[in-house]
Amino acid sequence: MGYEVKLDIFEGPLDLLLYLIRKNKIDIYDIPISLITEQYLQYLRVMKSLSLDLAGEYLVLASTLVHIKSQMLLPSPVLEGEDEVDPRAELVRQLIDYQAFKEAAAALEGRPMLERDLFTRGDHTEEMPGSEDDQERFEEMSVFALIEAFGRMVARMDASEKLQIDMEKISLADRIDEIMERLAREGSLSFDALMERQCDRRRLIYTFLAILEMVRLRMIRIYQRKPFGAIRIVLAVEG
Amino acid sequence: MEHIKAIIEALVFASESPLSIDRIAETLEGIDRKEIVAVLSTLAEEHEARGGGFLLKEVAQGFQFRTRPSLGSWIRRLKRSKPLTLTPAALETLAIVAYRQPVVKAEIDRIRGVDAGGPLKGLLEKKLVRIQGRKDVPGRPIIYGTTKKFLEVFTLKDLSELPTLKEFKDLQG
Amino acid sequence: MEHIKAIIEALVFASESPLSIDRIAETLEGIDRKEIVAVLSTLAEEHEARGGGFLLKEVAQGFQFRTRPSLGSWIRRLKRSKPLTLTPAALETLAIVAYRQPVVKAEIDRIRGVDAGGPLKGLLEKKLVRIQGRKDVPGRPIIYGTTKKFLEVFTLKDLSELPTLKEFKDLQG
Repeated sequence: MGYEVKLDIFEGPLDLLLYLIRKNKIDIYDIPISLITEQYLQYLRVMKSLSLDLAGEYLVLASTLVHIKSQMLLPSPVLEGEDEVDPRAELVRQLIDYQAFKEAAAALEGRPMLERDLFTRGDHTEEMPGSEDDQERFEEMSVFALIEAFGRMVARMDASEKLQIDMEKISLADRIDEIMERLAREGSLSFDALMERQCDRRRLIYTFLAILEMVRLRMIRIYQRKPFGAIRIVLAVEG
Repeated sequence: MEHIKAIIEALVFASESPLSIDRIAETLEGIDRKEIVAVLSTLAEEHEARGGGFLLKEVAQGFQFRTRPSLGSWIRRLKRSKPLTLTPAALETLAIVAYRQPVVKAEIDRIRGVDAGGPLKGLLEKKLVRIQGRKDVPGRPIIYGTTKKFLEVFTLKDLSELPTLKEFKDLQG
Repeated sequence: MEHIKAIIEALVFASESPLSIDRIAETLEGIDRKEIVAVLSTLAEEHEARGGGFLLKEVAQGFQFRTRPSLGSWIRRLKRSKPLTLTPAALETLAIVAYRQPVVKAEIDRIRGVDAGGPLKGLLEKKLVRIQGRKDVPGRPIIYGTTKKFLEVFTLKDLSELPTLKEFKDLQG
């Protein structure tokens, strides 16, 4: 076989396998596993000898192929009333799936593409600025842009003050938001009522942490008229 | 009627992104949506027949003037720009997101047999793919989908215009 | 000749600023400037005669398609309903509020390294950010957080759907 094919022309182990199947003109539903495994492993050896970085996925598929090969050598005990399962079936399904998406990708690329085959009007200098009032609609916006912007800023910061951002902080913000909204609506809340509504334990903990955080930030005040009496929460904001 | 046609043409022309029938209707209060649709299709036909440098196309649930696809190389020469290119990995990842959306990264990795992190990030940066939310399963993985820009770039009216995925393809030959 | 006309029309249409005859000549090597001038004037006449929504006009620096002046009021109406976009500064500010809320302005300024007053005001007006209260420290600074509208615009069910920095970094691998 020709080794002129470079590793980087394959998009992954499945792509390499499809290439071998096409090259050998093999029926995908009846893959001669021994032959294909041998050729696949040979490719990996060549890649290794060329000191090409092999993605771990290539080795995973190699072991899958070897495993299928060994299964096919063993006479499988067929249970009564059950069809014999072809050890290759799962791999074949995966290959067919992947092949379908490869074709879909090629079809996409074949479409007239903006900024490649066609262009929109370039000159918008003529336009008058729109007024900024009562605009309600937004362009489609992606949260990726947000995390990207945030990530950029974090990257700019000194290592000593890297921001910690995790799910805890966010869950906390959610609960604070909820409590603030209820306070705005109802004026004051009883601590018990706030905690009672929380059926799940995680939420209960975050609600409690949120109250502590809000007290720390002086966003709310907490009153208790007598020992063991009802605890009331009110907004600390004036006006 | 002639006047309405000129107004609608000017509106589509002046808009920086594909202009929806809704926004045209909103701007021309009192004009029936059916009439707007009729005018737009007449305009599209007229521009096609004119044989000029640009055409009126329906894309991403709106209308937009775009240069004739066969003239792309001339405009690239003018702009001295490299054509928008997507690597095979990015295209495969994009195809999976387009057809399987909403989809999690693990599913894309599984179908392609390799980690899709790099291509996925590139697609997010190019705004062809967006984060749609999180899946309600343990670990709450992020789910991905395509954007309006995806429709614009590939000249699609909407997702239903994507050709059906081939179920079976003979690999021989 | 017909083909040259379509190409020149497409070039003027796609150009980011009024297109000069020199640039056209440069792009279409071997075509005589006189021919280019002739094509441009034919095109201008044709568009005038067509009575459509836009015209080909010669301006100081070159040629440019412009909407018919008499339709200006309609275009202004359209632009008023233009969907909002966020400037990079607004997006950065919004990212900090989203991820660090409840947060005070001094903290946003510190992270961005510049005064966030302008962007913050814009975000408040756009109802993406709201005042959540005041911090009870000297000066009683205002505490900011995101709104329900913020969740709607970014199609999030709640704040816990925001991607984390770790997930963002994992994509870069």
